[in-house]
Amino acid sequence: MAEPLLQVENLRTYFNTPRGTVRAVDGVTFSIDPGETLAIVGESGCGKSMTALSILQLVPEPAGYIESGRILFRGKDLLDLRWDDMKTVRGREIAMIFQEPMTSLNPVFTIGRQLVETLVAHDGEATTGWQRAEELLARVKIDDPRRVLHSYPHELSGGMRQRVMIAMALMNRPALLIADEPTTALDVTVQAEILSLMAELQREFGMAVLLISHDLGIVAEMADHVGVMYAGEIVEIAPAAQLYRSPKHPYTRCLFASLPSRQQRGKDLVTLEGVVPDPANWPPGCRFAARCPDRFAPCPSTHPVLAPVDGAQCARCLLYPAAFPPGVPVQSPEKETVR
Amino acid sequence: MRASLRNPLCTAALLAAALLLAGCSNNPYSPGETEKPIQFRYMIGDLRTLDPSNSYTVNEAAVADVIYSSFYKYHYLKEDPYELVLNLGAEEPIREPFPVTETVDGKPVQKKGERWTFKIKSGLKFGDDPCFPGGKGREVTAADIAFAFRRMADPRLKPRPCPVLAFMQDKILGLDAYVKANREKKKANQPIDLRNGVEGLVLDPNDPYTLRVLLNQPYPQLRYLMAMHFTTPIPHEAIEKYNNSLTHYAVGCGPYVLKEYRRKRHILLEKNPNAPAELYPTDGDPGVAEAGLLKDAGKPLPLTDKIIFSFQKETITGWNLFMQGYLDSWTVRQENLRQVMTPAGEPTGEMKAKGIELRKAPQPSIRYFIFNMEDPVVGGYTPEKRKLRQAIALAINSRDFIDLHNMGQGIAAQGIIPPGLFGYDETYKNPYRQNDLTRAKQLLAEAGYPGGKDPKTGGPLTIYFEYIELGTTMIQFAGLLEKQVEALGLKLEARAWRDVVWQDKVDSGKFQMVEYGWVADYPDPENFVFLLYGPNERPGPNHSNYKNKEYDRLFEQMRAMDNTPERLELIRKMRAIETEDCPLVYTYHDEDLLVNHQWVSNINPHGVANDLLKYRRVDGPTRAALQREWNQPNFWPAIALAVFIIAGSIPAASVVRQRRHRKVRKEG
Amino acid sequence: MLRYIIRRLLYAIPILIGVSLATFVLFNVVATPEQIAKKNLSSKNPTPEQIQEWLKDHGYDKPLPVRFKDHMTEVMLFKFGKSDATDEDIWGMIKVGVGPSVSLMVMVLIAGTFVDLTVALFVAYFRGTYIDAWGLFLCVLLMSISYVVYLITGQFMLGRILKYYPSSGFREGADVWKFLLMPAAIGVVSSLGQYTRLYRTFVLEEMNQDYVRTARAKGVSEDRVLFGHVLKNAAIPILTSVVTQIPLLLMGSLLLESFFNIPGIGGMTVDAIFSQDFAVVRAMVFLGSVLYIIGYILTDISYALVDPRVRLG
Amino acid sequence: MLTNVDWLSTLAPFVVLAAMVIMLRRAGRTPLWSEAFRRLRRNPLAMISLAVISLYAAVAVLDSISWRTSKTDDFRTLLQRIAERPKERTYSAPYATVTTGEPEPHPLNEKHLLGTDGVGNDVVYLTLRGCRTALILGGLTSLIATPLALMFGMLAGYFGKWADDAVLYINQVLSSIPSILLLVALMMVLGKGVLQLCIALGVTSWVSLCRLSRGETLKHREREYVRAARALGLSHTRILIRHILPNLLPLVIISVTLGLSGLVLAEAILSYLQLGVPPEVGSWGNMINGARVELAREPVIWWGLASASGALFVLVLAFNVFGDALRDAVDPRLRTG
Repeated sequence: MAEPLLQVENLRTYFNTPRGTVRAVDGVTFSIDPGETLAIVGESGCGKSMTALSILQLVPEPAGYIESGRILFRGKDLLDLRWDDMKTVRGREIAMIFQEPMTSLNPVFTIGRQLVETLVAHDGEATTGWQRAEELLARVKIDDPRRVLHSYPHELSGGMRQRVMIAMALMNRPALLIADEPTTALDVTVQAEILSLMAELQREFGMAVLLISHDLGIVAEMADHVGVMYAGEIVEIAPAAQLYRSPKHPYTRCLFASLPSRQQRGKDLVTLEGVVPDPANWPPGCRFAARCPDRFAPCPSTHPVLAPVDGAQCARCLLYPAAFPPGVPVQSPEKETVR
Repeated sequence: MRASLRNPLCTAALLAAALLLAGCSNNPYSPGETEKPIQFRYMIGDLRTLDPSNSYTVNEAAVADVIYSSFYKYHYLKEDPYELVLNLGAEEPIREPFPVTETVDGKPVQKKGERWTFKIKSGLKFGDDPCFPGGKGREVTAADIAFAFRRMADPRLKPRPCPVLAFMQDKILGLDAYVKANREKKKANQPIDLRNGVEGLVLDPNDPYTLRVLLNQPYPQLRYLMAMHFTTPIPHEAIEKYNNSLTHYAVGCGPYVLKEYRRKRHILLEKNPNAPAELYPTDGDPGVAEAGLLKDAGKPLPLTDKIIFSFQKETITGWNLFMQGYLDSWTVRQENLRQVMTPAGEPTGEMKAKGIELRKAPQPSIRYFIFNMEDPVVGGYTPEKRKLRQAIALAINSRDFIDLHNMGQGIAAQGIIPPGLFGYDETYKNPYRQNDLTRAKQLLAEAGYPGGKDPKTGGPLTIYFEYIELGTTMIQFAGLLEKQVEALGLKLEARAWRDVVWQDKVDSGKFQMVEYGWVADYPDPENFVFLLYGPNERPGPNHSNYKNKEYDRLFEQMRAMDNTPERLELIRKMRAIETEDCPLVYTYHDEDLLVNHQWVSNINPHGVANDLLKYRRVDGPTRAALQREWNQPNFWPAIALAVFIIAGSIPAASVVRQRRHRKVRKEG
Repeated sequence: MLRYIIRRLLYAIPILIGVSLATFVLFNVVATPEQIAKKNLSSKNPTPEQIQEWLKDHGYDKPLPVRFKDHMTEVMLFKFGKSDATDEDIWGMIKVGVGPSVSLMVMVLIAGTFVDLTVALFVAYFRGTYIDAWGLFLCVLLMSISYVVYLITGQFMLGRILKYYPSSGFREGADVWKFLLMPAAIGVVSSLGQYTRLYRTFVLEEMNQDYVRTARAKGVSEDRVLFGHVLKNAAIPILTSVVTQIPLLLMGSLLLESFFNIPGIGGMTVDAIFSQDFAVVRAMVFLGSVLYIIGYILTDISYALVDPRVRLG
Repeated sequence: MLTNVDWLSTLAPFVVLAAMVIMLRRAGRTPLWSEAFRRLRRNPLAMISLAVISLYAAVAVLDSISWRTSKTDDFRTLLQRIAERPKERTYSAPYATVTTGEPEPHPLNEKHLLGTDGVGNDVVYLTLRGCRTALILGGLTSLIATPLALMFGMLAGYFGKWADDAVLYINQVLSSIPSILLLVALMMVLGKGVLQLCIALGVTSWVSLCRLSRGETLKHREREYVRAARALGLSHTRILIRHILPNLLPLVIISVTLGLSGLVLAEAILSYLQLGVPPEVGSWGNMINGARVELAREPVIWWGLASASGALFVLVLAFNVFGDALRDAVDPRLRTG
């Protein structure tokens, strides 16, 4: 495999709050190969959006800060860059689109101006910027791009605005596109169009995509690899097909179980009891222990490590001996529970 | 901030700051103006009117009397006694008895009248004005003076009627009828003809420079009226062109012309090219030469080209301007007195340093307390009531009022006639103005209030004093009166009113005791003793409604007499009567304190005359030099501010650099 | 746009009627006209018929309903009649006074807004640091000082100690700014605290919006974000607060002009108050209301100019 | 003895104090306010400013308790008996032994901490007497304006149609008259005096509060719990008092607290226009106004201005800081600081 485009190693992003330090992203590691799509899934509040923002160092100041970890992009650690130099990366090599198209565009500037600005910010020419903007708008299937260029954000629908965001992201042909729940705010019909558009563009521009979502359906279609995050950590990461076929981590299994599908027709959906622990003080052991149906003795006290359990599939669960941190005696659950 | 962005902003700011500091000088006049021979005067309030027929206040006269010259003027350097000299007049008027027949309610009556013949110089010209054909001022004739007399009877005068009309209305033949006729015409709003119509004003068809005035009774005061601006020649063309409104516009034959009058801004007077040939006097009271007042003797007047009156509504800012040299002179107010004069009456060091000169200007005026003679408690003519008033008078010490209220400026008053006027007697000591507490207490006991106690109520007798609420000075004044009266055991309650309400109370007699003042209209004792003349009762000037048959009889006898020993005897008799009745308690004669800069010369504050500015000379170059020297801008606060901003921005800049170069990941 | 303005002006008519009604009621319960007459005749002892004449001249002698009708018709047509104290035509006085007042007001408005905005941006740029905290506290301090104290100490400092510019008076012509600079400086400093804090809040609100994050994600520099995106959006509430200042300033200059002897409308009104000149005060209350109403209309129009989302129906 | 006590001015502050204590305790039980109080207690600035305000209030109460020794004597308040110094002749510098500004300086009866003013009153004493006027201005005006504004606001918001139009019209008319001129006109009509000043300030300040309460009432009228209450057959007035008013209270309390500083500052402006309180009532406005003349004198008389504007500044600062802290404590969303 070619050298990975982006390698995130043990990334920690913390927040100073009156209630203490919130460890929103607590040791996340993953990597994306060029042209590949990695999706990160998890309930809201598990830190997936914060991970995305940390890559571009857009952590909301002054409360948030990156504690430690490395973000290697084409081998260069972005965290070593000074704030000014990082500017050259943002929007040129790594682009990002957000969840709320309604508020993500500046209401008082025309669409054209905001598109051109992306180019000009990286020493592009304004005149070429307008042409490129028009091409891209056409490319994202917006009819009459010239009119849209001169109109204001409030004159467009949610779907069209998301297309503009995508066009804006592609102005500088980025190597990596981070999409933070791009379709959540849109209704279903528009979602499909946007997703297929993204897939098309990804192939055309040979762009890697980091998709942040909580919708397992979307992830299934789009992603090559999938990572599941819970309580600030990646609890399972694997090629998409393999994950859907045999989820290893109990949390992933519960997620799939709570999906309405033909098999469970008529039965009520499985719900997880309990609630996500307080990010200000994560429990010591496995953070899912309190709610995990397969909980057993060491879970509340031992903090599992993300370890390979089945080929490229890794999981952070003590059910699998590899997940025990070094120096801790390996135990196994008394009874075998196989789903 | 990005370097490129910061540069234009910073350079713009620095440029602006440099421009502001360079162009700064606090000279309110345009550059170079203070070098020229121009007088820089000031006005406290907006002038109500400059119209010669009804302008009345001292401020208005100071401007009007240098625009309008009259038949007579007061000799500039003679004040002891005041002397009239000819101005427009060619020779002294001829005054001869003249039998006159006057129709009094239908019947012709023979009267022992009088005829005055006035002859004015020929060749006098009005100042140039568009109202004259071709814009050039035409020659002044006696008809213009007659016109002025008739204009005084014009009911349409704004904003007030002519104040001296009442003095002449019943004396000049036919004037009374003319006044009544004009009023009817105004009601029926028919046109009023001011160019003829009064029997007593006789013009000679073949001698345009002579005017004869017929009177139905001897009236020596007419001489003084011919020195006031009411009788200055008024061109009828100006009245017709500016529809009878000379309030803020002027056409006269005096030394100056009114060039510009901007309401609430400034008044600009300029030398009148057609001015009559007037010369600076060559003699005066003894000691005048030593005072340096004869340096310009014999020179043609006026001695300065322009006079600018700027409006200084706030005395504070005005005083600052004077101290910075931007005003030539200033009438000292109570709050600046300490800065001007040492206790011994000498100018303070600061004044000497700037070469500022101090001048006292006695004013023919009188301040006094009034008892309401119709008040049940303090009024009445019974011996007890008289003793009560005399006791209070004895308790009031004028010296205290002069020191505290007027800061030592003024002469303690013994009688109603101020110094400098006929009938004033320095040696006279008013028996009830010698501040003798024991005698006062004794008189109070005789008045039926032993120890100040009111037998009816058992408590101290309360007397109410009403005054105008004008800030701390008036409260201080009332407080001092309270302390003096209560020394007798009486109780004085001082109450403050808005000036509108206070004036109403005084005019309608709803008061026991108030303080009042009177300034001379003309230098004749009649203008003061008439304050106690019965028929002048409220709302006339006799506010205490004092009525004494004998006093009135003596007054009617003396009012039209010349200044002869017999008149002096009558005045003494009247004084004896009113001193016993004691309706008024005289406190002091006001004295203004003037300060002038060293570059102004020929300063002689005259008691009565108001045309003083034409005698003043100004040394422009020294003034401009001193102004520059005294007004060096003080730059250290600006520099300190700049340093503070720069010092403040350094840490800020470092924060910016640190922020831009920070590594997101915490070190280590 | 024009149709909108006309409609708003028509809405203003009933309000103006209400205002003139209020001024009529207010000013005819005050001291009896006789006292006003006596005060303004100012001769030593006005005779009764002189007072009667003055009353007729100023229209105080007519019965109340007639005076009410005259008042309403006159005021609506801006015919304010004559001042009680100086018999001057009030409209003439206003025309003379407008020049200095407007120039002072414009100076204070522009300088004030520029200074307030710069300080607000400066403090907003350093949000979270000590500059922000101290800046805020300084604003609260400046807000707590009384306007009169600003005037007194300001005039004392500028007049007696600094002596940079004339500390009072006024003169047309090229160097009119020399007379207006000092009062304008005091006007700016006295409103500094209040408006800086207000503008800082507007800017901070915009800072937390999503589009700022998008702009940063696009790689736009921090300055462009602040001065481009944020400032343009914050301009909307800032502009409206500036526009609402206009009538306030014209009236606010009341004290400024009378302190510095600037013969403007404000100074004229203060003189009228001192001399209980009801005709002038009544006229100024009405004129002030007209300016306020125009101010409100300007505010709405300024919305449309700055914010593309707002359409003036 | 009973008739010798000026009951009105003596009891008034205690009645107000008692009312406030009751209100605070009842409010303390509601979750919103208890949370707000807890946050306030933790904010040092708020506590300091509260202490300063209560210090001023204490001085004001001292100045209210007044009685007279005998029938003919006039009422003298407790503060007068404690702080009143013998009157001097005229100005005297702080801690000086002789008067200033007189041709022959006269010796003083005693040393004055901050000197004396033009009429010889001790400046410290005058400043203390200013507290009562300032607090009355703030308190009484709010007492007049708030109920008025609330009533009109709720009526307009709740009943709508003609009530709304009428209140809006009055609101629009009053708010389109410049506040300074409205104040001046009212003072010219009412004459001088603390009560008149309060009424005038009240009329000018109720407009904004009325608009605020109308808006809130409109918002709450649409809420389900109001419709539910109507369905249960509760009368309009009960709904307004029991349900809508408590929801308005937080906003009202905040806007009143923030408004206090504006009221106190307005007095100084009115005193300059000679429409403030009469001279015998101790007021900072009059002292500051007098200071204009004093600064122009030589030697400069600064202590009158310094003490009056200092006292005014500290009180207004305390009101501002406490107002902000209260607003942040009650509803962080409203934070503008």
